[in-house]
Amino acid sequence: MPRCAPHLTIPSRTSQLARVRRRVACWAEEAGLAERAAQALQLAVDEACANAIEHGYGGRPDGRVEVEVTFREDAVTVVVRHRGDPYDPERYQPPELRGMLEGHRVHGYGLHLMHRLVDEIAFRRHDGASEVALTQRRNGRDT
Amino acid sequence: MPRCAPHLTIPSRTSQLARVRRRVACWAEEAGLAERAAQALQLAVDEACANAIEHGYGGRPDGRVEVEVTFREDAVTVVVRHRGDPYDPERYQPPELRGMLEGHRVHGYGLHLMHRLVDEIAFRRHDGASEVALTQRRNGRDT
Amino acid sequence: MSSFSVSFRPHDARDADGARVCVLDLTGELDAHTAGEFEAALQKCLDDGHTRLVVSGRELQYISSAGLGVFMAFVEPVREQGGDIKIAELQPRVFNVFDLLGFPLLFDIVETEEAAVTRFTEGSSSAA
Amino acid sequence: MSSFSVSFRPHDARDADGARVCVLDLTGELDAHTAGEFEAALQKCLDDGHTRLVVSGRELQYISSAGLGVFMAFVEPVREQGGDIKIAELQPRVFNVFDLLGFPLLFDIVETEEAAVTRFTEGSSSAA
Ligand SMILES: Nc1ncnc2c1ncn2[C@@H]1O[C@H](COP(=O)(O)OP(=O)(O)O)[C@@H](O)[C@H]1O
Ligand SMILES: Nc1ncnc2c1ncn2[C@@H]1O[C@H](COP(=O)(O)OP(=O)(O)O)[C@@H](O)[C@H]1O
Repeated sequence: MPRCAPHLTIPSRTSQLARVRRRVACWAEEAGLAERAAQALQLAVDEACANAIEHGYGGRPDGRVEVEVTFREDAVTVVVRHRGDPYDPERYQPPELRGMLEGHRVHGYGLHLMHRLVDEIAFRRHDGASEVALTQRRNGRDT
Repeated sequence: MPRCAPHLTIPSRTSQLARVRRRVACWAEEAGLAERAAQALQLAVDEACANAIEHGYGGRPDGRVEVEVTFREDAVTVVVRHRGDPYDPERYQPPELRGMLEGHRVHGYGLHLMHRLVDEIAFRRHDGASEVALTQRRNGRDT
Repeated sequence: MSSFSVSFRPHDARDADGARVCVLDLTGELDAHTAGEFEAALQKCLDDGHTRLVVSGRELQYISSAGLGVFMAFVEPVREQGGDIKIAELQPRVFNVFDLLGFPLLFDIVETEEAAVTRFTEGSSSAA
Repeated sequence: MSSFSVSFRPHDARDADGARVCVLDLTGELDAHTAGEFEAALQKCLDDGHTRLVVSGRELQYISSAGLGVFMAFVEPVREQGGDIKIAELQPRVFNVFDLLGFPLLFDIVETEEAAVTRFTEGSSSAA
């Protein structure tokens, strides 16, 4: 069984996403997730980190994104945390509005994907940090 | 201090939403939430119930939606649970896709609103039930 | 049950094209249950050729996304016919919901019914 | 770092309008970091007038929403110029992501590169 550190802090750069994915793969193996569930968790964590980098830190590379795993008997949870902007209502528009305003519609899939990929997803703001917790059950759905 | 039962089960009809809102108002008062936080929680629960009725049960009136409160020292959580369809990928499209396909764009605000309205939101599938848990902290944000 | 009603009230004002401004007064709670009534009222306006619309929220106590969706569904067809939907007199609680979703970028949301009507008539040489 | 590359390969086939079909081979991991490269490649195709595009995912190991967004951003401009983006040879893991978001409704997603090319040429009297 592989061993990999349960905590990872990356600078807010998308070049770090591949590193995050490799770590999540290791955690998923450690948790004994089925292949499909493992891949889904990996993608969901990637999306959450990408959101933190692009929305939370607005693309600024000097932020930090924390990624942390918790193993439970029946499930594994990965928390992605950043201390950048929480939702910025001025900047963030629902896809339809952005569509009408910009004509182009290339955003908004990440969030939908995350919902589909994991058994549980929780969004939390706390003490200036924004967190997404992604939970995959060991005997969960096989989407 | 008002007392109102911590659990409410409604048939899957939108005519029940007003009843849910009144109950949530009562819970919020019991929890001592500030007015703005109380109103936000009320709206978020309304949206979650409307989603359960319209997406979960696809408008069929013979389903049941359970609404349940938990009080904690620092926060109040309302769980909305249904046993209808979980996400139906065939039926549910991200707004952009639906926009392209239908030309009209009148959906997709509920979810965005919920995220903005509460301090924590969690989506969970479990034993055939789909749950949304909406948490407002007593000393949370005042959006 | 949520109580909601919408009533239609032609205004004296006309815009530059001579089209009459009409006011829709919303009363009560606009949610997924009652949104259909609002939708029907807007559809009737369109069918009757009324496209210079002011929606007054003076008596509107509550709105959820289903109500916002109705505004979104009608603003394009109304604008395509040279009209607009102006929104006026929202209570702070209701305005907050519009604001959270960025509607002020897409809609003229003004404090008073009068100001909304003026948006239609200002710069107009014909009536009002 | 994610490794990703995209390469451009003109095909022999032409469609009914005589326009050449071009294949883009994706290799590696397409994520928020590498999506810009894919975007640039598609932009170059457009700039060079290539709009009958087959994207081959035979060597694509991974895709996230940033990659899907690129497809969405280009499909309209490409179609406006009479072309299309066909998607072929996706690995099951990658296809699953397209499928989760309903892309099969919007895009021609086919098993083989050949089938994708045929979509362009079939019914054509000119070349191929
Ligand atoms: N400041 C933020 N911090 C973290 N996540 C955010 C922030 N702002 C927006 N988001 C997330 O990003 C989502 C939109 O991103 P997404 O759906 O991935 O589409 P895209 O990133 O392509 O615009 C929001 O719904 C929200 O979940
Ligand atoms: N089967 C379901 N059960 C519960 N919620 C669902 C279901 N299907 C979709 N949803 C929720 O409904 C959301 C879309 O609804 P929403 O954003 O309120 O827009 P609208 O209801 O206007 O289409 C989804 O993102 C999801 O959160």
